[in-house]
Parts: sequence; structure tokens; C-alpha cells
Amino acid sequence: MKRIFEHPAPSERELNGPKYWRSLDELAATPGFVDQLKREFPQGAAELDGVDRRHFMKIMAASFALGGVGLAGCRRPELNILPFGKSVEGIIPGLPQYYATAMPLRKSAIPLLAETHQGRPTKLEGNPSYLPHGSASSLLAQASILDLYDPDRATAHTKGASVLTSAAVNELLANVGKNYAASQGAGLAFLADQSSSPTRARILKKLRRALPKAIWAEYEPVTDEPPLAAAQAAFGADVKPIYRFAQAKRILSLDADFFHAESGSLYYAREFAKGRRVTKATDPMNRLYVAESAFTLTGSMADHRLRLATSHMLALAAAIGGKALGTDILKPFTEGLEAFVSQKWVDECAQDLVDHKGESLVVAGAHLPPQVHAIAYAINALLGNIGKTIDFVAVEASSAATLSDLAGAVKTGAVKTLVILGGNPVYNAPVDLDWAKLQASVADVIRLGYAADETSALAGTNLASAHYLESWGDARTADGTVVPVQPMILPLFGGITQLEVLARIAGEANPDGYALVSETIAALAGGDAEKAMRRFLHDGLLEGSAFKKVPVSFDQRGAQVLFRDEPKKVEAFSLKNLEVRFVTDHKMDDGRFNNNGWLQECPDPITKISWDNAILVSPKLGKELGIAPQGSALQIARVEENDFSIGKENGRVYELTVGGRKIKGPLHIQPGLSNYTVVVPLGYGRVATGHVGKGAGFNAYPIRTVANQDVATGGTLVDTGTRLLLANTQEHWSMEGRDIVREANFDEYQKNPGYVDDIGTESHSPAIYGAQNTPTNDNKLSREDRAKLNATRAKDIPRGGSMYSTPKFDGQHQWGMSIDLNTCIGCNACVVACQAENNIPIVGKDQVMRGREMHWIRLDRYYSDGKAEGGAFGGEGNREIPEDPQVSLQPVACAQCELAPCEVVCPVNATVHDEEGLNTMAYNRCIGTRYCANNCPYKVRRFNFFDFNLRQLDSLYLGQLGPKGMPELVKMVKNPEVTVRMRGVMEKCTYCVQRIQNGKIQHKVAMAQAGRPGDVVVPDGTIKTACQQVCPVEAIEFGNIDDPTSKVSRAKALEQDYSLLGYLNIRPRTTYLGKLRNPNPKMPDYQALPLSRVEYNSKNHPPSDHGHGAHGHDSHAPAAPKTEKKHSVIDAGKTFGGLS
Amino acid sequence: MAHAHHADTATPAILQEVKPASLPRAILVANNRSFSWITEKICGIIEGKTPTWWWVCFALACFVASFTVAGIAYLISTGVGVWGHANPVNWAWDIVNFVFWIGIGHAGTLISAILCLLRQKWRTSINRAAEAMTIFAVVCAAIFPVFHVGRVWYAWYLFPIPNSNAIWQNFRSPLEWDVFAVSTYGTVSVLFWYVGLLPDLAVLRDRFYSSGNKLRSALYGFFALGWRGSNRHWSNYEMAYLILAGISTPLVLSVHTIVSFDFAVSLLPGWHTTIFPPYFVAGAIFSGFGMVLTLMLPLRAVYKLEDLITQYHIDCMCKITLATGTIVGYAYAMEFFIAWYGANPYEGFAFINRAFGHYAWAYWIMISCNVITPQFFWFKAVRENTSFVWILSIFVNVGMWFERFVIIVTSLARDFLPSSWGYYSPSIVEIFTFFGTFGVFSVLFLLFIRFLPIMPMAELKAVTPQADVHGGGAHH
Amino acid sequence: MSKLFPKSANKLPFQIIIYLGVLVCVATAGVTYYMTPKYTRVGYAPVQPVPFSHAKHVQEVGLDCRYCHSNVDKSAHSNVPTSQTCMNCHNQIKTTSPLLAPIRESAATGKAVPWVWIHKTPDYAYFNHSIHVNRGISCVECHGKINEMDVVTHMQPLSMAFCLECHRHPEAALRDPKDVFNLDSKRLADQGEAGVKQAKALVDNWKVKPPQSCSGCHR
Amino acid sequence: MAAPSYGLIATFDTTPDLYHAAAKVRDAGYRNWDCITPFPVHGLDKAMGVPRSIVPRISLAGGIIGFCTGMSMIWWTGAVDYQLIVGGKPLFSPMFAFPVSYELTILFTAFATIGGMLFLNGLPMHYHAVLKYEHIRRGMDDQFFIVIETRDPRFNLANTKALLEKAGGKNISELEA
Repeated sequence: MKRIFEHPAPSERELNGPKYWRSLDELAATPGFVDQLKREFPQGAAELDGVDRRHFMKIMAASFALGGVGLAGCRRPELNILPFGKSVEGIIPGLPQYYATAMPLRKSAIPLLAETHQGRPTKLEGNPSYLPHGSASSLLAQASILDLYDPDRATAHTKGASVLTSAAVNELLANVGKNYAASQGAGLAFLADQSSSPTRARILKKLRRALPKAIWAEYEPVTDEPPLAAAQAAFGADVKPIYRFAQAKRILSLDADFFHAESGSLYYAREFAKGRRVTKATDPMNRLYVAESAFTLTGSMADHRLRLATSHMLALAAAIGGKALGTDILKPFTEGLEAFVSQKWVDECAQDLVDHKGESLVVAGAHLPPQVHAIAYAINALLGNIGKTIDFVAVEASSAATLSDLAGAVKTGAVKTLVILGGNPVYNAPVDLDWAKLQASVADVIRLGYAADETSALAGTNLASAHYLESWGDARTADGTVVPVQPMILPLFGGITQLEVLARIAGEANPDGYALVSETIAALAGGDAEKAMRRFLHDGLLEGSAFKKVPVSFDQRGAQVLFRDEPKKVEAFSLKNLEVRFVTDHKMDDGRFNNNGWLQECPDPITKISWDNAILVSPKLGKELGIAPQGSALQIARVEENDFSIGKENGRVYELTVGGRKIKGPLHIQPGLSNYTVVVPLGYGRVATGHVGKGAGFNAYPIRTVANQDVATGGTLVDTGTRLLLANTQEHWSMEGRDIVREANFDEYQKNPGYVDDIGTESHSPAIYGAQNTPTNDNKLSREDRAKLNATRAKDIPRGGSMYSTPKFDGQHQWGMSIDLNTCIGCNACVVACQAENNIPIVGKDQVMRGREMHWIRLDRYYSDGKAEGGAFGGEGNREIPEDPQVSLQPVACAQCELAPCEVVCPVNATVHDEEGLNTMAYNRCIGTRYCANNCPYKVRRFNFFDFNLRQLDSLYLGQLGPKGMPELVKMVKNPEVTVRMRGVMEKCTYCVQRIQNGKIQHKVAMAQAGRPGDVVVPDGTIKTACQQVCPVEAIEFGNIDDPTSKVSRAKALEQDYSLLGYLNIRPRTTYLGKLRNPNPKMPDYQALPLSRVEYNSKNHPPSDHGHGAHGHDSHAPAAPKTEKKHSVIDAGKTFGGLS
Repeated sequence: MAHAHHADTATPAILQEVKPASLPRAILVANNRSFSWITEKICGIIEGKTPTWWWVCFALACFVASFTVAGIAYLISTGVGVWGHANPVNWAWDIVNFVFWIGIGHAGTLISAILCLLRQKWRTSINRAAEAMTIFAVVCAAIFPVFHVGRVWYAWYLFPIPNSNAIWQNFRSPLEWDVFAVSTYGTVSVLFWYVGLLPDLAVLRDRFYSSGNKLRSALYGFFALGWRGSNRHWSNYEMAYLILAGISTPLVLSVHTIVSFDFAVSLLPGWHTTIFPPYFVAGAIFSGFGMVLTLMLPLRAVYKLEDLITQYHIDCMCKITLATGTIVGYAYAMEFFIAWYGANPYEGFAFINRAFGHYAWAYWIMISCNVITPQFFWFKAVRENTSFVWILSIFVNVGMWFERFVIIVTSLARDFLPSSWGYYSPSIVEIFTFFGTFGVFSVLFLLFIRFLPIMPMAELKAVTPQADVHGGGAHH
Repeated sequence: MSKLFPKSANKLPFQIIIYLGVLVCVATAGVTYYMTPKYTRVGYAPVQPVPFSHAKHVQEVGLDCRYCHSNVDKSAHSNVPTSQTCMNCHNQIKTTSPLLAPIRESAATGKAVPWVWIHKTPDYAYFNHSIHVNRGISCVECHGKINEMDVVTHMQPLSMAFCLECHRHPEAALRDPKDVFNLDSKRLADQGEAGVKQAKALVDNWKVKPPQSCSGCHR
Repeated sequence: MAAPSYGLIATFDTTPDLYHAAAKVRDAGYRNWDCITPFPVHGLDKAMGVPRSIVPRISLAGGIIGFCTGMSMIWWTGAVDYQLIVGGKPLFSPMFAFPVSYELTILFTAFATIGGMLFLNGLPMHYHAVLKYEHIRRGMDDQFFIVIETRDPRFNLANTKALLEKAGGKNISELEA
């Protein structure tokens, strides 16, 4: 039955592709790299249009395409295929392409590989050819791609109310140069953010030669590099330290958050993990001492953590330095410290460093005064760490003026034209400069900005900046390696780059990015410019361009210059005189990512608050402010200090006053803070920002002055009596003495590497693989045999004597994952990487407060203080939020249980297992009973309560009445390999099944074409999940556990491998490696057992019976069912004992 | 009497002394009413003019029912998000209400089925209304599982219909069992009810015909299927009725057992419990009888049916409520004991959390309504005070709703990983949707009492003394 | 009573039951047929902007599928050729044919020719051409004898059931790798004893194991 | 008989009257006759000599069919037609197939029972001679009738009438067919 259908001709839009697409001829002006561009920007939009409609159809899919109802009788909506007009070499529709680029941030860039689909970047990965990072990248890098498609970004160049064409802009810029040529630039001033771009430096030199009188100022609200002054004093050279954490066995951090806030943190985290990871009892393990005022991820990793006000760091450094160096000259600086730190702590810590000459390391936070850094340098120098655990590299001292200098000039009216490149000074300049007024007073302000913000509001001329994924440029990584910034797509809104702006002002002959960069690279690399450039772009870095190591020797006399002025006595803080610490926010950074939905929704790793910042205060301070827990003493019913009324954190809004300046913000009681230090994260409370950032958090800059940019004193808090609901994703902070994160001290691990098997219900319930296959017996095998055993178990699913024959997993691979809790630093990068890879929507503050966040992987954060009360029914648990807790972090995603409880209860077979052990989820089959989510013990399934992909977040409750559809721009970020889910369906992690399938297919195709069609098993390591790929510390291993030699199999064969809630016999394919702590027995705050372990013992084996739970427990680990039985009965008895 | 005499003379004196005084047989139809009196009484309700109070109630009920309609419409058009659900509490009022209504329904079947099997003649006066209650309750119950799903337009995936996706249902899932259990339950209840109605419809047919109302006569007549009271029919009819009663009994037990499987089959602490099936069934009977009392007592008063629903009936129902209520109380205690004895920290916590956690208020409402309230029924004085009984029956209904709430919500809100713990509170939409179902129920029930005989006349006549073929009236 | 229900009334109930039964059957049958891709897709043959005839180009000119669909063995998509590809020949022959005007225009301006999409799987089903053609599944299995079509027509339902059929019995559909693009070739299974044996051998040696669970096609 | 007649109908006021009358008619050896009662009268079957109903057998058949349907459907869909690994559980086990099969057993039993009952009673039959009797309304209410059909071989207007009178039947009249 043949039917002929006349279809209406497709619309113009369909033919021309989305309006963002720019056709090639606009580039005709810029020859020299047309072919280069051809590769990336095929004319005619290719199937991009098709792709976008695909997404739209995906969203609608469930409602029409399969519905039948929608289709009955009639045909599908008619679609068009729009092939390229001209053949474009290199592009294969349907296959992604990868190009090297980099994300510049202040003075260090992160090298990246951008995945593009028909010229549409959708995902960023670390560039593996830059070895210090491997394929890892940071939270911010992952999220930065969303900014490219931000509907609120600047879409045009404007002068006043009028829009400027790009020609007009060029002219305008050229004129700036010409007009000031005569005066040699007098009256012209530049204010730029920091940059490591060699090209910018090059152009800047030119510019200054041309306009010597022009002011060039740079400003960054937050510092992430140690003050050069310290190095100059200590070594008499312009050098900066590069830490080699992998070589360090003993590390002391003085208020340094080198996992996040310091430049090069990605590299440092990675290196630290190398020294932290233990795979066998004989491995060494580093020990981390942290003294800090805030609670950072670095601090959460510490083996000994000292809560100390930032203002006291100098004293502590002096004390430890004095002890370590055996000198008294620093004594005067330590006066009064004893009130805050026990002498023993100082002595033992110093001693430990001394005992590890050449393999110890002292790190000081970038925000600390030069003295502290000088002392740190001194210790490292005299302990012979230089060249081993710390290197010094030559850097150029910045010749830029400071913001204050510029402000001075503006006040005198010396500035007629002010060019602001990036940054957002009106929002984040020190308040005492009163920058807004100054900027307004300048006659002609030209601002290059990415979006309409506070600064652009006060600028006469606003130039739309290009996203770095639209720009030609270059940058240096923290270690100085030059990396390219390469465009993946034409500027969607014709934005221009800093380089172009400067070049045009400087009157460069060929002021376009590519030319500028290639000139620089040619100069740096030497040789054939074209070849050098091509190589540079291909590798994504310039070989051997890193900063040169320089030998340094500590010059005590020089250092003393820093200590000339009279040492201040350590000042005691109190409720009336609080220390206020300004910290770079984990997600907003200094506020530049404020309009990024992925970051806004990503909970802070420590406070777990999303969409807001909060004034963080210690529990002690909380009490003194009169905030005490009300209600039952029972853990289960207790009202938290962070008052959780009906599940939402009900933050009390306080007014924080420093030096007469006030800000208001919600209070959050944060364990682990120095008692009288108030921590305020920067980057929130933007007034002029996009839809996402609007109304998120409070602005802390208004109490921040030039004098105290990082820490202020004399703060006071006053209750305003009002409340603000906070979207906190984790209401409950205690592990309840449960066997969730299994921890041990390093020494216990060395005695008993299989310690995880002596914890938890499994340890005294019948072994799930049958009586003979207890974990203890398994541990008797060699690792290889254990890996083999795991492989067979994965396929056969042994039932321990069940009468049923059950289906076997007969796939050619068996996927599994291992997560190392010992190295996980909880940076949340995996959360956003997963969001980017799997088209996970954001749901907005309101929905997060209701507990409907969609993240497929989350990081659980537990505090323990060892004070949980035991007894039958779990006892009372921790009565109060601890002041100085130990932190246990745990990433949790779907564990792909072999005996998945969620599958059994789905009435329509929407979630079933595939033969390779994946717990699949067929969205188009799901009807949304939510039974699976109820029956998931990990609570990792996420339900689309609304059409998050189709509706505006502010009109979700309007239903059909609300506006429908997403802007094309927003759709462009979606990964075409993953279905976009509609409302009413359940979704969850499936180990990036799209990557697995494509990996398998590409391997099979390659093999078939290579004539080896039988070779179907994908080699280990070719398929990486998004979370694994991004992880800075390589805590996540993923692969084929059917192959006993694969990395994941080897990880799972380790003795400290355990299944979360293993006693449920659900056999998760994702297992965890237990956490280790490495405390120093000589330290005053030494804990013989990790505190979570103490709580576990007190809950499950109350002290009434065999003394120390843990050891008592080892004694009778189950061997045969018979003894198990007896054992569990005894246990019941014991718990009873606990009750009475 | 004569019979009794005979016995006296036959038995030796000694036995006469130990022989207990023979209890007077309970009177099922008081004041020795004639057959036609019963017919008049019951048909009178239908034939008489529609009373004003009926119109008032009906209008009111329709208004309340509209809440459900509106609530469901909003839900479907917007998404499940309009309810209070969220991770980790993915089931809440929806399933609570489902179980609640199903439970209500059960008493109806029990009264008509089990009591019929046990030859409990006292059921006759209440079973018709009770069965109607069952059917309407099932209607209300069905609303929730159907509409609580995320994509209700795909609910047909739940039925094994061949389609081009070549995929079937998962018969391991208790929800799939529910689909079959509830639909079977609904169907069988309707059939059972209809079969019972047959003879009475025939009566109405003939009465309306002779009173000249051809239309209604034709309507009733059509559904009476031409019943003509032939005794050869009666013998098949009674056999069929008995069999239906026989299968309804295991049915009603299985339905609530399967409903309890929704929880028992899962692995959640507080759900994963073998005690659930018996305890759910007991609870169902308990709540069901509560509802029967709540409905029948006002009806009895309004229609002056004291002679048909006698004190004896109320007494029996109170005693059953007392018994089942005590069983439920025992189950609550047992849960705690096992949780403690099992020494599984997760299990133990789940129960301590119920009693003292954030939802303790719900737990104690449940305890006081379900365990304490029925204890009043120990006292004859209470059982004879109709209005007091009625109030207590309301408490029973409330208590049983909270039982389901406690089981479902508290277990979900605090499960394995403390990190995902949360707190559930309903949205206004849920609340209205639920209260609307009472409107739906009332609408149906009002229509029933207006247009159908609220008591089985044939059965009532059969239990009158004069129905006895051996010369009427004599008690023995 | 008799006046109320005539004698004929006795037949009525049975008639009603029978009619209802018939109605239900018809309805179900109708729905199940008209709602399947078999109905909604098979036979779809829209008018294309350029009346391209596969029959002519394959049978007369003798082009290989891969000349135009050049990425079919590399990518998930089997690409529709660019206008430039067409022009490779058509700038010599039929250079003035009005029918080819859209092609010439597109090749000149670069604007795409709006071909009408015929073979389309739902958006939540991820079909990959390369894996199939590289492992012995011929175009003809899903597209029918395109090489004989003047107007491309949708031949197979391409429904889930259709896919599963083949994924459950791959040996029945396999072709000798060199025959994959020869649409007139026979399936191995239809080549008698030897063919069947060869198919079996392929399945074993190539470890052909098409996925039958969700993850194979749905992501 | 010239005029088409269905049979004779006699009225009785009380259950015992009917009971004893029925016994007499039975003893007289009639077969095509019946009692009309407003409610099931206990013991009347015996008095009439009506054998035990065979509805139970039909029900049993229905039940068995229902159970088999359930089990075979679940086995075929899960273990034969589309084998999916669900929670590592067996493809088929009578355990998880039981609840559904059980419900289907009951459902089919119910259908069979009611279908069987109606079939045996020849219902629905909206038109019937007895329903034409002018006093039938009382028969649904508080009176009892005995009907003896003309087609009974022993039927003989005079004798049958006599028999009914003797049995105590009142206003005996003929029913037109």
C-alpha cells in the first residue's frame, strides 16, 4: 500500500539552521585560517538543526512519538534532513570531535579537550596530554560550558542606548589608540583582570611602548598565589613555589586550601592523592596537619586538624618554625598563642616534620601575610625540602598598578578614558575605594564584559565579550606551561576578546586573535611558525614552556626585613570581637560564575547548601548567640541548631557588622570552625545578573576593605529576627553509628587490611555468597585469585544454596566501579561532570528545598565526634552538633546492584538488567510509579516531578498555562547521545551507558575493519565514565570486572573493598575502598579509632560488653553459619544489655 | 416449645441441673413483622418522594467530589510535583488513601461473604448496604494508584496487551499483583452485589408496573433479567450465591494481603515485615466495620429501621471491631518486639523513629484511635449508646488512616542512609484530592439509597419466623 | 407484564452480548493494527525536492551505496550526500536539467537541500549504522530493495518488535561481509546447507551477540 | 386444548401450605411444574424433588481455567517470549506467579458461577407466561404460587385442578401462554 505525500516546503529557519549559526563569509575578512575554520564551522548548519529538533522530539518523545494515542491512524510529523551544502572534510555527522583548548582563570589555566557535535561544543574534559592533570578537570571547568549558552549573556555591543556594529567597535577602539597617541596615553587607563596569556603580555608591552603614560591596573578580588614579597625577601628572587605533594610524607597546611582555593589546586589535589593512596600494608601514607579557621575540603582530609583564627596563623607558624628550626628569634610572635594551641600540639607537629627531613612540607595560604610565607619557606629550606617536596620557579613580577593606585588617579581626575577588560569592580572592589562613584566620574568608560552586570551598568560603552570557547587566545597553567585557547564555535553573538581589544587599541596590523596568538607561539617555539602553531593546537600545549626551576637558598637577613615592625600580641576574639574571614566560594568563585545554573544548584561540599551562601559560625558561637537545640534529646527527633523545619533549613538572618559597615545574611552553624571566626563566602548577592543568579545569597563585599581583603576583625553579629529558608541538600549530618563509611587508622589497616569486613551487619550475618565464602575466607586468597573469583561471581550470581536456577550475566563485559574513599576529597566535580554528560536538568532553589534535586551522583558528608550513645533501637545517637568533628565524605550514585531491588518492583519492566550487569533504565517505558525509588536503599533514583526540560523554573506550577519550551540556545548544550527526559519518568546513573555503547561499537567497527571481527572485548581504560574522567584524584575506577587484570578488578580485589549496605545482599557493582586516617600517636588530639568507628562500636557493641568494639569484634569474625548464628544471638543479647 | 419439653423428659435429672439456661434466640426482625410490611418498608424508600435532606446532602456531596476532580485534573496537566512528594518520600497520601479506602471496602465483602458462610443470619439487614459501600470504596481507592503515576496516559502499560514494542509486564512486582487483585476485587464485588439485587429488582419491577410507572418498571425490569421467583431458579441461585460468598472470602483476604505485599516485599526497614499480611487484613476488617457503623447508624435513624437493624446487629459489629482492634494493637506491639529481637540496627531505628521521631504525633494518634478507642466496646452500656458508638466508629476510621500514614511515610522519610533523610508534608492539592473522595463516595452512596433497595428483602423475609415451612413463628 | 416486555425481548440480551463482543473485537483489532508502525510507517513514500531515483543510479550507473552514503560504515548516522557529491557527476551530465536546479543552487550557495526524512527511529532509540553494516547486516534488511526503487518507500515497520526479531536470531539475517552492500545478494541462511553453516560460523567466530536488553538501544 | 394455555396456577398464603401442596404435586408425579416464591423457602426443594444444583461444577471448571491462564501467561511472557533479567530473579517461578494466578482463579470462578446460574435458569428471559399473571406482584411480595404446565404428560385440566384444590390452592386459574 503505497501512499504519496505532498509536504509543505520547510521554513526558512529550517534551511538556515539556528540563528546563532554564523556563515563562513563573515570570516572572509580573516584569511590564513579559513581551512582551519572549515574544519570547525561547516557552513549550512549541517544536521545541527536536525539535532536540535531531535532534542525537542526527545523531550516530546514520550508524549507523542510512542504514545500511539497521539499517533493513532496518522503519520509522524514530517521532518527534513538537511545535509551539508558543501562537503566538509573531517566532519562525520554522528561522530563527536575533540579539540584542545583551555579555561583561563586568573593566572592559571586548565587545559581541556572540548567534545563537539557538528561544531557544537557539549562537554569539556581535561587534556590528557598535559600530564600534571591527566584527563582531570575542575568543577568550574566542567560548568563553564554552560556559560557559553547562557541566555543572559551580552548579545550586542552598545554605546549608551545604541547598538554598535562590529565595524563601529573596531573604529571606536582604533580611535582610542589614535586619540591618546599624542599625549602618550596620559588620561587613558586600563583596568583588567589577571591573565597568564603570553599574547596579552606581548601586546601590553607594545601598548606601553606606544602609550607610556597610560595607566595599566590589574585587579582580582581574591588571591590564589603566595605574595611575591615573601619570596623576594626570603630568597631575593622573583620566584613562586610549586609543591610536590606526592613526595611529601608529612604535610602542614597553614590555612591553605590547596584542594581548591590555591592556584594549581587541581595538580596539588592529584599529587596529594598519590601520597595518600595505599594499596598494600607496606605502602607509605602521608600525614596531613591542617591549621585553619574555616572548614575546607583540605581540612576535612586532615589527620590532625587545628581550629585556629586566621589572624593567629603567624603565631602558629612562628611557634612551629621556632621549634622546627630550634631558634628563639620568633618567640615574640608567638606570645599569647598558648591560649589557643597546646604546646604539645606545636612541639609534636614540628617534631614530626623534623623527623621527615626532605619529605615534609609546609604550605601557607595565599591570603596570609608575607611573614607566614617567609617562615614556611624557612622551615622548608632548613628541613631540606626544597628541590624535593617544593620547587621554586622564576616568575615575572607584575608591573601593573593596583586598583587603589588607579582609584587615586581617578580621584585626581587624571583619567579621561577608562577601558575595563573583564572583571566586575563595581561589584567586588574593596568598599572603601567607593569604586562605583569613581567609575561613574570618568567621562568615557569602555567595558568589555561577558554579561550585563554591576560594572557595565556604570559604563558608557559596553563591548560583548566572547566566551573562551569562542575565542582565540593562549594562557599558562599554574606551572607555566603555555596552552592554547581555541574556539569551538563562532562567537554566537559576535563577542570579541581582550586580545582583539588591546590589539586594536595598540593599532596592531592584524588585530585578529589567531594572528596574534600564532605570532606569540612562533616567537616562543621558534622555527616554522605555521608548523609550530599546528603542533601547538594539536597537542594543546607548548612543550617545555613551563616556568624554569631556579635553585634558591634561604636568606635569613633578607627575610628579617619582613619582621621589622613590632610583633603584635595574639589577640583573643570573642562574641563582641569576631574575626571575619572572606573565602572564595567553592562554586561562585569570586562571583563570576554567579549565573551558572549547574554551579548554583551544586551543593557546597561542606555546608551542603545550594543556591545561597550563609554566614558560617561555630557551634560554640551559635550557643553564645543563644541558638540552642530545642525539643527531644533523641537524635531522631532533635531539632538541629540549623533549624530544619519540615525538611528545609530555616536560617536565622543576622546582621554582620565590621568597622561600621553592615551586611545581612542567613546564619549556618558549621562544625569545625575556629570558635570566634565568622566565615563569609564571596560571590553571591549579585544585583545585576541573569535569571539564575538573581536573588541567590547575600553580597559580602560591602564589608571588605583594602586593608582587610581576606580577614577582618572586630565583627559583631545581631539577630534581625527574620528567617530565610535555605536549600540544604543534606538535613542530617550524623552517620548514626552505621557502617556506611568504613574507616580505620593506618596502623590498624597495616595489622588488618581487611578491617572493613569486621564492620557492619555483614560481619555477623550469614555470608551472602554462602557459608564458605565469607569475606574473611576470601581475604585468605591472593589478590589475583580474588579478582578471578569476583569475575566468576559477577557472571554466575551464586545463590548460596538457593533452589532456583537464575539467569546468568552472559555479556562480553561485566561493568563495575570502585570508589576510593581514602582519596576522595569531595570536590563535587563529578556531580557537575555527570550533569553535563547526561543532560541532567536543574530544578531551582524551591524544588531543591523540597528535596527534588536531580543529581545522579551526590556527595554525602557526615560529621562524627564519637559521642553517639548506643543501646537497643540505636540509642540516642549524637545529642549535639560537634564543635570539632571528623568528616567522612562519600560519593553515592546508582551502584548497579546485581540483585537490584528497584527492578523487582517495577510493574512495567522499565528498569531491568542487561547481560553486562548494567541496571538499565528505559525512560520511554517508565510510567512513574516511583516504587523503584522507594525500594532503592541508596536513594539514588531521581524523579522528574515536573517538565524541568520544557518549563521555566519559575512557572513550574502553572502547568500547561506556563510558557513552554526551552530557548534554542539552552538546548544547544544537550548531549545528543542521551535522551532528554520528560516529566513523570524516573532517571538515574547507568555508568554513562552511552559511552559504553559507543565505546563498544567503535571498537567492534575498528576491529571488523582491521580484519579481527572476533575481537569484541573493549580494552581496559578505553571507556571512562564522566565522573571517573573528571576526578582530580582518580578515586573512581571503572571497567570490566570480567577481566581480572583490569584496573577496576584490581581495585576491587583490595582487602579494604566493601559494599555499601552489603548485608542487604543486593550485590552492588559499585563498591568502596575503606577510608584511612593517619594520626600521630604522640599528638594530644590523637584518636585511637576514627570517631565514626567509635560511634559505630558504641551503637552496635555498647561498652558494656568486650571493651573496645573494634578489637573485640575482630576476635570472632564469622567462619561458619553455625558460629554465626550463635554470634548474632549473642549480639542481640548485647544490644539488650545496651538498652538496660 | 414442644420440642424443648421432649428434651426435658428425655434427659436424666442430673443433666438437667448442669444444662445451661437456653439463651433466647436473637430477634433479627423485631415486632414479628409480616412479609408485605418488609416489602412496603423498603420499597417505600425508593417509591416515596425524594426527601429534601437527600437533595441537600447530594448537592453537598457533589461539591466536595469536585475537589477530587479538580485536584486530579491539575495533577495530570502539571505533574506529580503538585503533590508534596519528593525524595526520599516518593509515596505518601496517594498510597495511604488507596490502602485506606481498600481497607474500608473489605468489611462490606466480609459481612456479606464470611458471615453468609458462617450462616450468621444477622448479616441480612446490613449486607446490601455494606456491599454497596465496598464497591464505592473500591472506586475511591482505585483513583489513587491510577493517577499517582507520573504518566497516567501510559497506565495501559500495566496490562498485558500485545503491542509492537513486544515487551510485557513484570509479574514479580507487587504493584502488578495489585493491578490484578484490585480489578478482580472490584469486578467480583459488583457481580456479587448484582446477583443479590436480582430478586429485589424483580419486586420493584412489578410494583412500579402496577403503580403505572412504566419507564422505571422497564428499567428495573431490564436488570431483573425476567426473574420470576421460580423455586427451580432459587435453588441454582442460592447455590451460586453461596459459591460467590465462598470465593469472595479468600478474595478479600488475598486483596489486602497483596496490598500489604507492596510494603512487605520491599527491603525498607519498617516495610520489610512478614507480619504485614495478617495485620493488614485485621486492620481492614477493623476499619471496614468502623465505616459500616459510621454509615448505617445515621441511615437507621433517618429511615426508622430500628426493627431491621436491631441492637443485636450493632452489638455484633461493636464486638468485631473490638476483636480486630485488639489484634491490630497486638501487631503494633509485635513489630517492636521483633525489631528489637532481630537486633538489626536499621530495623530497630525505624520503629523507635516511628514512636519518637518527627512523626511521633501521627504514631500516637494511630495508637490512641486504633488500640485504646475500641476498648470502650467492652462495656454493654457503650455498645447500647448509639451516638457514642457512632463517634467511636469515626475515631476508628481516623486511626486507620493514620496507621497507613505512619507505615508508609515514616519508613520512607528515615531509611538506610541518613544523608538522604527528609521530611514529607502534603501540599494543599493532595489534601483536597483526598477529602474530595469522601464526596465521591457520598454521591454514589446517596444515589444507591435513593434508587436501590438498601436491604435484601428476599433474605429478610427468609429469616422471619413465618418463613419457616414447619408452621411459623415457634422459636426453637 | 407481557405488555412491558414482548416475546421478542427474550432474544434481546443475547443479541446485545453478541453485538458487544463483535464490537470489542473489531475495536481492539483496529487499534492494534492502526497504531503500529506497520501501519504508520510502511509504505511512506513522500515526494522529494529532487526526484532522485536509486534504481537508476545503482542499476544503470552502478554506484555503490557508500559513494553517497559515505559514512554509513563509520558513524551512527548514514549521511545523506552533500550537494557537492551530486555535482561531482552532474557538473558533467545533465548540467542543465531543471530537476537538478535545487542541487546546483545548494552547491553554489551552500544552503541545504530539504530532503524529506523517511526512515526514522524514535528519538529515544539509538540505532547505529556502522556496527550493523560492518558485522554482516545488509542495508536491505531494514530499507528493503532500495536499489530497485524509483521513489524511496518505507518497507519495514522498524518497530521494537522488528528489531528484536533480528537481534534474537542474528544468524538468520547475516550476510557475507562482502555482500552487505549488494542488495541483490541472498542471506546466508537462504543459501542452503553451506550458507546456514557459514552463518553459524560467523556468529561464533565474530562473537555476534546482539543486545536484547534496554541498554542496547535506549540511553 | 384449543386456546393456547401455559398451565394452571394456584395461590397459597403461607409457607407451610405451599410446602405440603408441593409435596402432593410431587407425589402425583408431575415433572413440568414449579413454585413461585418471594424468597427461597427452605426445604421446598426436597418437597418439590428438585435435585442438587450443578452450578458448583461450572464454577470449578472456571476456576481451573483461570489459574492455568495466569500461570501460563506469566510463564510465556517472562520465560519464553522476552527473557529479561529482573533483579537477578528466576525467569519464572510459581512463587511470584501465584498472586496473579490466584486472582484470576477467583475472577474466572465468579464469571463461571454467575454465567452458569443464568444459563441453568434460562435467564435473562424478560417475557414469560408466569410474569403475565395479574397477581404476580403478590408472588414477588408475600404470596406463593404453584404452576403446573400443560406440556406435562400427566397434565389434565380437570384432574390437575382437582389436585391443586385438594392441596389447598386458592383461586386456581389458567395461564395463557
